Amino acid sequence: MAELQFREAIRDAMDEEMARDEKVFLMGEEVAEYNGAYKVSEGLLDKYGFKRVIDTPISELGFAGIGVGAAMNGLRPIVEFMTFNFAVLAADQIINHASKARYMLGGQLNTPIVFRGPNASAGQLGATHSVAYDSMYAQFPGLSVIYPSEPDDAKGLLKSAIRNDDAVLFMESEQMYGMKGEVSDEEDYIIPIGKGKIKREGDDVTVVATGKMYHIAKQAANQLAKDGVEVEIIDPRTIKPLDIELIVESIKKTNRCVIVDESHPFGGLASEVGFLIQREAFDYLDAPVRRVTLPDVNAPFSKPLFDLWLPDAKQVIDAVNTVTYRN
Amino acid sequence: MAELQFREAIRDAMDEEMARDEKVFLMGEEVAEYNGAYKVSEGLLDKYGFKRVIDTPISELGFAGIGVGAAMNGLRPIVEFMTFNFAVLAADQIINHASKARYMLGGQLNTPIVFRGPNASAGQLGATHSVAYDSMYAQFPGLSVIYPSEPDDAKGLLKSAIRNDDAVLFMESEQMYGMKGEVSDEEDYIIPIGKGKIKREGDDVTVVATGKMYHIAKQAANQLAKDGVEVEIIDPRTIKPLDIELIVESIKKTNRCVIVDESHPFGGLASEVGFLIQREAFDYLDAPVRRVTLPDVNAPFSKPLFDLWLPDAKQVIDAVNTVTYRN
Amino acid sequence: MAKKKEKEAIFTPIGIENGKNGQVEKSVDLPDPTDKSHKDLGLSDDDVINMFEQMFLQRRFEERAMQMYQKGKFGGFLHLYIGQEAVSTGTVHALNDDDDIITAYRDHGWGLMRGVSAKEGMAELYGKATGCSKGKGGSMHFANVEQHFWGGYGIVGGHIPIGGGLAFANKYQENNRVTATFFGDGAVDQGALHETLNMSQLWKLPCIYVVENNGYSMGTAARRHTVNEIHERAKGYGMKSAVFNGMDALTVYENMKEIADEVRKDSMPWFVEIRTYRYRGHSMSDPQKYRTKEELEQYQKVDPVERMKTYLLDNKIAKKKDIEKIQERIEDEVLEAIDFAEESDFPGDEALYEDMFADTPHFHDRK
Amino acid sequence: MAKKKEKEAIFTPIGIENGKNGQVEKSVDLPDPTDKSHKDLGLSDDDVINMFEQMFLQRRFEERAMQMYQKGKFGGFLHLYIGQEAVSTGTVHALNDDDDIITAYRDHGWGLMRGVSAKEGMAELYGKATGCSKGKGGSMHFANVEQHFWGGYGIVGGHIPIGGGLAFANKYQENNRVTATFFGDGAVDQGALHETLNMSQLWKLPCIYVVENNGYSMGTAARRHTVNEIHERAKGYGMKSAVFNGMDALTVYENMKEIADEVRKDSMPWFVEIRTYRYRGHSMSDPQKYRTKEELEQYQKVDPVERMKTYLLDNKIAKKKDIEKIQERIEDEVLEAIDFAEESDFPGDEALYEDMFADTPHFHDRK
Ligand SMILES: Cc1ncc(C[n+]2csc(CCOP(=O)(O)OP(=O)(O)O)c2C)c(N)n1
Ligand SMILES: Cc1ncc(C[n+]2csc(CCOP(=O)(O)OP(=O)(O)O)c2C)c(N)n1
Ligand SMILES: [Mg+2]
Ligand SMILES: [Mg+2]
Repeated sequence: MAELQFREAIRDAMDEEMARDEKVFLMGEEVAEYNGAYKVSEGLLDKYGFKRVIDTPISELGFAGIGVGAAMNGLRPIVEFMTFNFAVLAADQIINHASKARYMLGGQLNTPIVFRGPNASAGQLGATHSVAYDSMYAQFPGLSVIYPSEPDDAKGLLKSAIRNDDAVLFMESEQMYGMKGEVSDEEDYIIPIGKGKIKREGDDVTVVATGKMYHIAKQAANQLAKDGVEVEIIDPRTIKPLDIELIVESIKKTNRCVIVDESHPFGGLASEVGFLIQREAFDYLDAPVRRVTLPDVNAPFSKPLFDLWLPDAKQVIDAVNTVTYRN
Repeated sequence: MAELQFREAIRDAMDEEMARDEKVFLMGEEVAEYNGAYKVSEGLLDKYGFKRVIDTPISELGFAGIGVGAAMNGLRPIVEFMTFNFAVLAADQIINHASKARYMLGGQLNTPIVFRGPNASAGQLGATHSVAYDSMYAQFPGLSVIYPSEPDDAKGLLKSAIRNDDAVLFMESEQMYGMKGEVSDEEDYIIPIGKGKIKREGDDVTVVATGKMYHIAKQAANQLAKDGVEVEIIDPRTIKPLDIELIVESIKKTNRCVIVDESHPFGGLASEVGFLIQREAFDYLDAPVRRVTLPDVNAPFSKPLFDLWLPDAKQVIDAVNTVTYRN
Repeated sequence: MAKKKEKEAIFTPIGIENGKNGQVEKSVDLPDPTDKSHKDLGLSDDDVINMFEQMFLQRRFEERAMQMYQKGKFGGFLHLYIGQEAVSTGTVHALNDDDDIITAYRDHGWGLMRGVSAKEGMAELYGKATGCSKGKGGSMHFANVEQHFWGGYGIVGGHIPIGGGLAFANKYQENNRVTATFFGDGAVDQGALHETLNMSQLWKLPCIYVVENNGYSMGTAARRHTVNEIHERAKGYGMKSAVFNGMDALTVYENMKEIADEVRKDSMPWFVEIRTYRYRGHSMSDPQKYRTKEELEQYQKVDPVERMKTYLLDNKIAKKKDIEKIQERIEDEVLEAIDFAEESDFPGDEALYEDMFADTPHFHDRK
Repeated sequence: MAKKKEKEAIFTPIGIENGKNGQVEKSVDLPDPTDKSHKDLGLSDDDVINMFEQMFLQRRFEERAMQMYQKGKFGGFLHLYIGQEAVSTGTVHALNDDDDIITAYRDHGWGLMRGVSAKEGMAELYGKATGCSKGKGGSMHFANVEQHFWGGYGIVGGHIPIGGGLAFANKYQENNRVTATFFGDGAVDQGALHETLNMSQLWKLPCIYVVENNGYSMGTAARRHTVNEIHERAKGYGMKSAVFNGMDALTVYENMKEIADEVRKDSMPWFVEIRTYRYRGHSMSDPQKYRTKEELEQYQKVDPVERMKTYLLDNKIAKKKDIEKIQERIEDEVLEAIDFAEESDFPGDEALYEDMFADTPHFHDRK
């Protein structure tokens, strides 16, 4: 095991796949000469040259579409968005083209493309730079959506994503890029897309969380353990395909569930998981499933408001206390 | 009461509001000289002239943004998208601007704008013309999302939408434009945004459905009545704000619920409503909440596949039978 | 008639009062066709006979499709290419067989020119499993990827960057293939075009962006939705450009060949406006009040199919009898295609879930 | 250093090796400044003194803001306008007070020119309730709508159509106001620009679209992200255009005044490129490896604040002592602004839910 920063794990995944397959290339704003707005692609230009590491203009719709066309025509593009907030401009290419072209042409072509970049908030960047888009894209058939919480998951899953023959959205977090974690040094380390992971075992309550929220859940679990409440944390890792079986299995043991989700409340991962649990594990539930999400309010700039806006461990503890009737 | 087509009810709402307020205008592709791709705006150019009924180029992002700017600067635009599938190109203006500008400028301006047009599928138009976008926009704070099922609702709610001082998405259905219904002829008929309606009373099971799905639910209810199962149909009418109280009230009576939703399954209205019900009415539920949605597959063109793809009354009956343990 | 207060602000240029004074204001001005003969252009007699056959096939295929549509044989949209056949025909002859083509939803002609048989095309319209896209796409999504026709797309402008991406991949793979991306005058107004043109010029992508300016974007005349002459958009990017007559297959051939050759040499993109005209409504439900019958007739006088027929006869490349034989054969081909489509099976229920994924399929909450 | 196989396909023009041979390749060529005096331009002595004050205020405000940021007094992004002050200053003097201005996230200078006090501005950076946007927006979202400054926006290109919409509403309301929409060279590549230019020209919107070309879009030199001379984009639309020096407030004033006057008369839009330079990094975290120190120094030699100071002295409009007094006063104003920001309260928790709606507020699942 090597201890790597999140950004290094992502970089290593890209590096290994680029080394392995000439058809893999990286494009996006500032990915080449600037070495990445968040230094994720640092060194890749030096190593792979100008043909395979490409700075784009600020034309999200256009370069996403060029990516889709390149994927159709034999390449394996990694398209970096500086953040997924800007990818809204490219939504037509993701929703109407990358995820639909194959089907509507009766399977005549493939779209092996990865769209990646930071998702959700990154600390006081205001309303237009802070939204979590994982659940939104999960609504649409054909797309895989990955939002890992730890460097090890990031590496193994990104390598899978790059090898996947369909469109995959791979979401990261600006605030986690510097976070370190043990990463498998297995050669060609691959984690299959669609498998969640039990990241902490516990008997009292299941907490589902991925991405940045996993760390909030972990904080809460550590606190709760002091109180004798043992939390089982399930990190689905991929929003879609969603490993609901793993979650339901856990609930059959704990009979209680809290989902922590960095989306706004309406229709996010939390509501989907909650819906499925009540349907699949109704008789096992000792309390209604609860969720901790952002409020239904845009991201404010001001520090205290922003802190108030973000889900925190206290809210998770509260929710756990509610489902365990300790409130 | 007058019997009106859906399109006439929508037109009347626009007509009355344009007559009432000089600042209201309509813009969109083919809305003026062509009288509307689906004849919704027929006659409005004749009546209000070229200044207030404006044909746009195919520039969804651009004209949506011009609408937002005009709304900020004192007007009340109605922006018609030929369908909401094309509005994906304008998503940046809806998600990042119309719903956020006010908040991020500390309330210094208003954005009284209505984005309207057909939503979801319209019969064999293939993958890129068939998606329901109501739940997607409901994810984002600041937006109201209306998707009415009957001409009367359409008229009263669209008038409210046009008078609303914030951004509202008003979704219609190509397949329902010709559908007739009684419309109140009350002068200045207004339905407040955010109030659902019990459209059929029943004691045995609550079915939640809006838009085109309401009619599927109604068919199912009629069939089920023959079997002695009395369905209560709740039409939330507005996806957001969502009248969850009305739904929960009903479930306290029926103890069972099925949601019919024209979205794909992940994170749609159905999962949100289902999540909230299990949380708010856990002890009243005699069976897990079930949903009927599109499958997680793109819209196929071929007629039999398309029919298979669409939610139908049979699926609703099945779901009702499941929650009433009649299966 | 719309009221028109003289002093009121007006935004979009007014169109419907056109031609009311007996004069026809043409929606597109056709540049002169080439005066070169097919021999001058390096085409054989067989080539031009072939061109005639192909144009006639496109024409009859669509005329029959229209009839079948009107009989209720199939549903969905049906956008007819009738009037524009010289563009597809001239282009496909000008390009190499492995050059890449992508277009919008008005795609039947392109499919037929690039290996979609009349049978597979008609079956696609019918939504049958034997269709070129297995009935999954219908009229708007003809494709034959094997023969480098990447399909028709329904989001106006959406396939323009994808065309750029095809060219990107060709340059990346150094395979010397040229991409031609076709779209309507209406698509010119989409931001996707601007972004793609800038990147194509900056990155030297071997791509030709071609506007089939048929005068209208649905019911909106070109001058009512877009400013300036369309081909002049290229100036902003310092891009090479051309404008030429699209009612004559030889003209299209001549120009597209020169351009494609140049692109193949220097890998610099072009922006091309081909002026043409669609004879039918935008789709089947269009009352066509936005143009006069007189205008339509003017363009029908320069019909590309008739023109080629006349060319063949005048130049004694084919006799009247030969032409009739060709026409009969094609008529039969189209009728057989209808039979084929009628008799083919619809896709089975299991097909709903097929073709979504090339990799491991996954469907959320599939019950 | 990146490896560079000679024969390999290359897409984006290469930048980092610039200036390595001692030569400075400038990212923007500055056209000559005006040779007219302020009097020739109809400006009084007070006007130009005022201009100096305002430019100096913008400069000092940001220099101090930078210090406070580095001390960790506040977070978020901080994009400094330093070097570009002549653009805001010349423009605001050229426009009427009720003409509308909208810009991107590099917006401090614009706010200060349009009624955001140093106090309100600094408090906004600190996220305090007394900020011009109540602390909700921060650095990127300064605004003073009452004084027709519609704010700074963070999605590159996103506010361009909104600027068009402001102009649309002005034309609709026949109020004779002109809108000026500012954005960076990076935003030129966004499709939103193209769509807005087409509609603006077609609809005759009274709007000036102004590119503040400061040579870089983040770390990417203009020639590496956009083709051709930027102002030439106008040609594609047959739109009026201009390009001029943005390091001299009088030049900006002269040109913007002429243009605004013309727009007010004929309601036809303009596309304008103002060439300028940003002295600081894109935002606070930028190591600026994409340009040479020599290049930066060349532009600092034509610093707009220094230039105006020299102009005042050379033309004896102000004495050295007067200038010093102004500078001291402004220095104090900025320091007071910092005190004000420090001492102001943060918004209370209830503010989280305020300002979302003008109409009935609604929050899904508010617990
Ligand atoms: C993004 C988008 N907006 C609107 C539409 C609806 N629509 C389909 S075709 C069309 C007109 C396009 O005209 P043009 O580009 O000139 O092509 P033509 O039909 O003349 O071949 C419109 C408005 C669409 N399909 N996609
Ligand atoms: C749509 C979008 N894409 C990317 C970004 C990230 N970003 C912010 S500023 C910027 C560079 C813009 O440069 P330019 O337009 O020249 O303005 P300048 O910073 O020079 O004032 C980038 C890439 C963004 N905010 N929005
Ligand atoms: Mg057209
Ligand atoms: Mg710049």
